[in-house]
Amino acid sequence: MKMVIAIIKPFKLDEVREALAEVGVTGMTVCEVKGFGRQKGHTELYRGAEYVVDFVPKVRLEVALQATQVDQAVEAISRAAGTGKIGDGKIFVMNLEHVVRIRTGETDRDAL
Amino acid sequence: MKMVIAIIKPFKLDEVREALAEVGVTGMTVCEVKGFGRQKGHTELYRGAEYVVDFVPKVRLEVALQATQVDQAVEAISRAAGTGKIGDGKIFVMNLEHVVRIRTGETDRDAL
Amino acid sequence: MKMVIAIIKPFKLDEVREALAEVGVTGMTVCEVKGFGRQKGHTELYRGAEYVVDFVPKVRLEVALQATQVDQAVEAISRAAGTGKIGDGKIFVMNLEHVVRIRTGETDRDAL
Amino acid sequence: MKRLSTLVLGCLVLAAGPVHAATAALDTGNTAWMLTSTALVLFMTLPGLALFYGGLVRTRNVLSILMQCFAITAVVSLMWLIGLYSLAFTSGGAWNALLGGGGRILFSGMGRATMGPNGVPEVLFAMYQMTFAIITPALIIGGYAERVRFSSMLVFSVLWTALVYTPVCHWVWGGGFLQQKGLLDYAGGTVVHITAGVASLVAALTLGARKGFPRQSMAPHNMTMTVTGAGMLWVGWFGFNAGSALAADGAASMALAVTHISAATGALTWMFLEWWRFGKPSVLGIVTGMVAGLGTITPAAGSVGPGGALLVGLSAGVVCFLMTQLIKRVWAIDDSLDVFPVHGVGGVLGTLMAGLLCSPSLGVFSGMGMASQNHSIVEQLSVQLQGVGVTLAYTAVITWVVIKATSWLTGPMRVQGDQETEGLDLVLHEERGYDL
Amino acid sequence: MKRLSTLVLGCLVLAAGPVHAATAALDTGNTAWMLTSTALVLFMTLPGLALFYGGLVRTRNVLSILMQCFAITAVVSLMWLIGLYSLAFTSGGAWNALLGGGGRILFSGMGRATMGPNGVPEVLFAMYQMTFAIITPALIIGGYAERVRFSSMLVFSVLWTALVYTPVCHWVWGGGFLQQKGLLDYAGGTVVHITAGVASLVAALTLGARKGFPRQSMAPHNMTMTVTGAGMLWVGWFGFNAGSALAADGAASMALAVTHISAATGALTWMFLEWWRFGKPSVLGIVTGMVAGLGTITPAAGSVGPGGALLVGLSAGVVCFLMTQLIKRVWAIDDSLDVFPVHGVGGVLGTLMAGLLCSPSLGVFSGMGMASQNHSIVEQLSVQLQGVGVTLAYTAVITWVVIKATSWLTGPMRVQGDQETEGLDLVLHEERGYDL
Amino acid sequence: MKRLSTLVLGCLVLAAGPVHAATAALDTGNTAWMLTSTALVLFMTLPGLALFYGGLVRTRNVLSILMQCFAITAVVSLMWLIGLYSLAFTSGGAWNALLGGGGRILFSGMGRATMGPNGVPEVLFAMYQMTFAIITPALIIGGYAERVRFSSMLVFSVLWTALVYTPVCHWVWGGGFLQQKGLLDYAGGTVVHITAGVASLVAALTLGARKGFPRQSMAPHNMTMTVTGAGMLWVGWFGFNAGSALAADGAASMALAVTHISAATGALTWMFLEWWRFGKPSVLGIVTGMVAGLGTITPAAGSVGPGGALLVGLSAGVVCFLMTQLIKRVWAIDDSLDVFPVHGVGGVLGTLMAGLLCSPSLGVFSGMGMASQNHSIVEQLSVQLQGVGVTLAYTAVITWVVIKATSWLTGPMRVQGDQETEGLDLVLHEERGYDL
Ligand SMILES: Nc1ncnc2c1ncn2[C@@H]1O[C@H](COP(=O)(O)OP(=O)(O)O)[C@@H](O)[C@H]1O
Ligand SMILES: Nc1ncnc2c1ncn2[C@@H]1O[C@H](COP(=O)(O)OP(=O)(O)O)[C@@H](O)[C@H]1O
Ligand SMILES: Nc1ncnc2c1ncn2[C@@H]1O[C@H](COP(=O)(O)OP(=O)(O)O)[C@@H](O)[C@H]1O
Repeated sequence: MKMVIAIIKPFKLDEVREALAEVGVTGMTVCEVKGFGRQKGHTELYRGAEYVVDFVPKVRLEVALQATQVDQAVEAISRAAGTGKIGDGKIFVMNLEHVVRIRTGETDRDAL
Repeated sequence: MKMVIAIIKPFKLDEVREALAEVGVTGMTVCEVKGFGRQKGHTELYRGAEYVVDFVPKVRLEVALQATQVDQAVEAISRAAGTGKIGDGKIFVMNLEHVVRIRTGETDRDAL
Repeated sequence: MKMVIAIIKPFKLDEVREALAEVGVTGMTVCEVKGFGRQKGHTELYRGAEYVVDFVPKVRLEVALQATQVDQAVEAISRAAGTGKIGDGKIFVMNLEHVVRIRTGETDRDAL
Repeated sequence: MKRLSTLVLGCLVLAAGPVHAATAALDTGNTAWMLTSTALVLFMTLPGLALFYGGLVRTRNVLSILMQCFAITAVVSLMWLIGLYSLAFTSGGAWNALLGGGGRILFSGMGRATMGPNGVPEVLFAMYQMTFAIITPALIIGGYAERVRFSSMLVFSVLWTALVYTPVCHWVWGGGFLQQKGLLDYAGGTVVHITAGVASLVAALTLGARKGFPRQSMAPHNMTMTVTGAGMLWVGWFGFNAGSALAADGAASMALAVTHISAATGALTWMFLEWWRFGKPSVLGIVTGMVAGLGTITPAAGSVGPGGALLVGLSAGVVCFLMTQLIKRVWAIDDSLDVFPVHGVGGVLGTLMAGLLCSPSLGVFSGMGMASQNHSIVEQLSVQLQGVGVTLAYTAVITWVVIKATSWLTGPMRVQGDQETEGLDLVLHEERGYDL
Repeated sequence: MKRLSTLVLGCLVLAAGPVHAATAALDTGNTAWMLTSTALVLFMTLPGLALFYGGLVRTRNVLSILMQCFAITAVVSLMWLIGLYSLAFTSGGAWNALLGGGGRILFSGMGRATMGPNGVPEVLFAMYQMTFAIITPALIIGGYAERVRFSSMLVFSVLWTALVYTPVCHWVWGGGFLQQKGLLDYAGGTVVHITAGVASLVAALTLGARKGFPRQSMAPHNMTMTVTGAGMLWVGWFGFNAGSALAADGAASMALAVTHISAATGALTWMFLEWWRFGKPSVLGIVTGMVAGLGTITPAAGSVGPGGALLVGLSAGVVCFLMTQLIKRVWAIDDSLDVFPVHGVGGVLGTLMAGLLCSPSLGVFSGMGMASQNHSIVEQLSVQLQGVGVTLAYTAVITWVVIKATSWLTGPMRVQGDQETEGLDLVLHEERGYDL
Repeated sequence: MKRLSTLVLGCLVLAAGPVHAATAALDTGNTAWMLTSTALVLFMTLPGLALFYGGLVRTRNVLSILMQCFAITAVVSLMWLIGLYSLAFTSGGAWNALLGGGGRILFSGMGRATMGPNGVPEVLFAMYQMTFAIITPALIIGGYAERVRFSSMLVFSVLWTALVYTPVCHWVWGGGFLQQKGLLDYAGGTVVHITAGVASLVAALTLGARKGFPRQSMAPHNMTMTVTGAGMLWVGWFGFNAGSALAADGAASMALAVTHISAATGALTWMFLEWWRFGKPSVLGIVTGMVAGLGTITPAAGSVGPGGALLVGLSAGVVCFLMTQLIKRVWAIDDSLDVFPVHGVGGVLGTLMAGLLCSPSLGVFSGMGMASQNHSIVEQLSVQLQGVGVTLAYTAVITWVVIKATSWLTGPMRVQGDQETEGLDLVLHEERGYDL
């Protein structure tokens, strides 16, 4: 199994969720984060003074899935989250050794 | 070493913390997240209109521990976080290669 | 590639970011978390009653980088985040199998 | 019928009516209450309505609402000073049935000693009326919330206040034809609530629904803010309705009483309806019922008694509740913050009930009597119906024209799709509501 | 002693006292101030107290508090209209020492021209009193916060206002036996603060502590909200205490002055105590001291002078601070938002100090004089003691009975364990306070 | 020129002027308005200014701001009672040009029946003035926000109010030399805004900039809070300026009108400047312009007419906008919440414009006339210049002395570097603003 972590633009969340659902992934965990990267935040006005805000609000998705689903999922996220503009985000894939569904005690494949 | 990540119901946090303490794990990092899964959120009323909220507030625990502690920890979390109802959450186990305690510079086992 | 996760004191974020930039790491994702560990929170007053708050606000950094950068990065974080006092935080290193930059579709090394 | 005075070139002439005669001598008590009422009605808009509306939208648009309320307040104030007060409240000579004249342009001829009605300085009367002119376009915000361009909103509000609010205000309170007919509209059922409600509906229809409506939940981002604003509206409404007596007397006291009773009744009615219908009473429900009760009693606050106020509040709760569902769910119109079902419908309902419950022969539900020119309830009701009908029709047509004119002047009133998703706060104002 | 009037079937009869005579002629100045005061006291509850309390609970229960404040306001308003005003403020004939009569049911017989005390329309007097009847059950919320079922809360508030507030109000202000004895309670030390404080304590004891109390920290979820509410309470209290003069005169002005002084002194006292005792002064501490100062001066606001107000504020700060610790920490009673130690104890303290500091022979601490029937401070103090004792005992017993009756009518007043953990907002109202 | 009265040992003597004569008989209307105005000005500080400032700082310091506002309110209230009122508003005999006397220490000799100006009880006049003495040191908070130690802040405020505010107040309003010269300062351009603005600048310079300034963005943590406070300030300012008439009359009404017009004009001016200069209008901009408009009209509220108010608001918007940029960006002075560029500069501007626009011969921009002692605009302007100059110089010097004295008494006024980074809320008050 793999853990796919995606950092995306907040307003793309709904589209990404739907795209993932289409490739059969329905569970995920989402967290609001701040991103630092090439994309700089907006210029903030403060009573006539301007400041560059150096962080950008992003959303972090954590999706556990079977190894065989990874390519499709990465593809789906890429498609749905992409705007072609800087700051679209990144996808990270890590190895996932073990999964348990708390309610039933099912493990691994069955727990997803 | 392993990294155990658990997604649980928010109001179970205290019980899970105590259960983990009992099996010798005292450190952890906790984050508020939104969960998407089988469990649907509540029905929101808006001036007479109803909407299903499709995310559910969850808490994400991150616990670094020695490989030997994993089974006990997973067991403890499962027990404390379980209500038997849908949405109880999941436990993910990943491999952890290296740990440093910033204050002392201790590493790995000693750093936990 | 590796994923370095660091839990640090919130007001050290700026210094850590600068230290990482010096060793060539410019991208990262940051999340506000609550830490439980040896450090206890402050004592809260409530109309003359005192309570110990058992969580401490922390910041969680997630930095993807090449394996060769890890030592430098860990060193940089340790230096910048350390105060020598309890609660300085921890650094975790995990294996990262695959990275995609959504905007361009670049992968792995190029995506960082 | 409350404001009987048409001001002709600085000197006050009675258009009709027995209640308040213009007096030359200052009455410090009445003036004290009108100073306070002016503050209270401004308080309704800033921060009252701003918070009430601001809490209802999504986080990314909260500042756009607050900004709109502030900008409308500022711009309408200057317009009122420059000419609208004069057009609304002075005599228009031959055209007086339709519009006032230019005698008070830039408040000229009004000094500290110029008296208005009831021993209240005229400049204070003008300022008190200004606060009504402010809140009316501010109410409309609810119709196009979360998707309007700021510049268009500004142009729209300017045109609308000049072309809709001001004439209707003159017709009903400034000596125009509806006042001459004896329309009972104490504090603005037609002038404020029907005009705002209809304009909001027209705007919602013309601009179209928010992206994702009605499928996606667009829950209030901060109900505590909305409730705070609701509390301020309730309190401020005492200035709105009891202040409309233009005096600190028994009429003001009774207006305060019936206002409060209707608010309380509307709130409870909505709460119990929701409880019965959906199983749980919600905070949003109770405050919406309260606002419905307040809006509905507004035209009737000088006409009904405490018993009548119970009926007004009850009807407000039931009718506005049903209309909200009809418009949002059945017709799927995105009048985003429900301005039409609450204010528009409430205004119609209240104006009609004022014509009924003013009757002094309804036992415990008796009111304060018909406008003197009307002898029977049927006659009074027909006047009320005319007032409602004229206001509805005029507002609908002119609002539509104003929207077209605005789009022509400023480009599309609506932001682009991406901008809507990203949120007006960042896109239009480069600011975020919270950084907690 | 402030309100001397017992209203008999629409015509006003003086029960006792020299200060305010009922006059037939309208006084616009007094009426202006009473209109404003009514707005100010409503503002204390909505949004003042709602925010003050709302900020103190945990996020998941914030809306439940706001909802309770709104619902109590609405329901008590209707009850007051329907019958409670009449029972509190008209003459009960033979039973007048204990309860009023039915002459003002549904505000019957009160027109715009019906005068109350000091040239203020009676309907305004009735509305002003309504705001007191609203805030008293709203204060009790603090005792059972974060664990009460909404339906039970509603039934409890209805019964309690009818069976506790109304009679005590009649005894002290409506011509009842405590007023006849000459009890000095200017704006509600017994009627409002002791009754609310005791009821809260009884409710806290009967319902039991919140899950996790006292081990677990239940810190305020939004201190900025609490401070906002505190500021509104301070400002609104001018309507509460200075409004209780029922006139815009020297008595009102002095009441405003002593109210402010006591609030400031209470705030500083609590702040320095906390600083000295725990090393840091907290915002929660300073605002709690302020409320203690305000609650304690309430019964004395017509009796003490500026010097006396300093003493009242100082005692309020010290005594309420100690009592809070005693009850929460030593006795471990979960009167969740400290209604008893702040309001109950403050009410007792203030009522007794009113009896002492009213004395005109205390030099710089002199007050406004005893109630006319009492010739010595000892006599006055004994009357004050009786007032306190009777109110304490009656409230304790009847509140307990009301809680039992409520449980019998609605099922247990407390939500289930799970529901408490999940939070009242979602469980009872299907809403969340914030979605930022 | 508004407050003409010097109170000599309890009996009121006119120093000069025709507008308000002290009368023995109570005027309930004027008293009603002054009761309300006192509430409104307190409301400006609590919660108005507290929220306005609180929203502008970073999350970790929000409570420190609220705490400072509360503590200043409490401590200044007691000082005013104890001696400052007496020093400001009674006659100082031979020294009267510079300072008042001791006749009203502890409000002695003021009973319910002691009359002040215009049939308003003197104790109410004293309380009204107290609210001005409260808000002035509270305004200064903005200069040293986010880095001051609480104990030092307290000592500084005590000393500053005694040594700066009180004498200047006496000079201008209490019969001192500036009043004798005929300085026009209706509601506190010199007394409140210049003193606060200059003190803030001196404090900012002496304490040094916040860590990270000006490189790092220190964006407001909660703009909704700031906007809420801004709305309250606007409403409360009616009490500040229209209340300064000390009567409910035409002067009060006109003051309310010009205050509102200037606020609206200032808001729009700032908004359009920002829009033109930076491409987007911001909420922070519009509310800052509003405050600038309000601060600038303050000294002129009794002197200018509606046309003049337009000019005042316009100048306020332009000048304060430029000064904010000059000080923050060009000079890089961390007057953190821009007290000097907004209030200080606004105060200077308004005081000078009052001297110009009071002229009754400016056509549509005509005002209410010069102070009686001054016969020409040139004479009046020179008096205004003297008033401004003296206040600027005196405040700058004494504030510096007070800061040195405070540091000597309490240790450094500034917290340590770490503490600043961690935030004052936790470090000084052991509390957090939000736990959502
Ligand atoms: N090395 C990294 N480690 C972790 N997160 C990163 C890293 N680089 C970028 N990110 C995340 O991805 C987001 C987008 O990256 P950015 O460099 O701004 O643009 P792009 O995705 O177009 O390359 C960042 O805001 C940050 O949250
Ligand atoms: N594939 C997944 N990857 C990451 N998180 C998941 C995944 N599936 C579920 N979750 C998390 O677990 C939570 C509970 O899952 P859900 O399907 O609702 O119920 P259950 O735990 O009973 O199977 C979700 O709210 C989500 O946060
Ligand atoms: N086993 C663990 N797993 C995950 N996070 C941990 C673990 N132990 C500690 N942490 C995180 O590190 C932070 C600091 O740890 P703590 O024990 O307080 O002090 P120190 O870093 O000095 O050892 C904690 O607040 C928590 O967020």
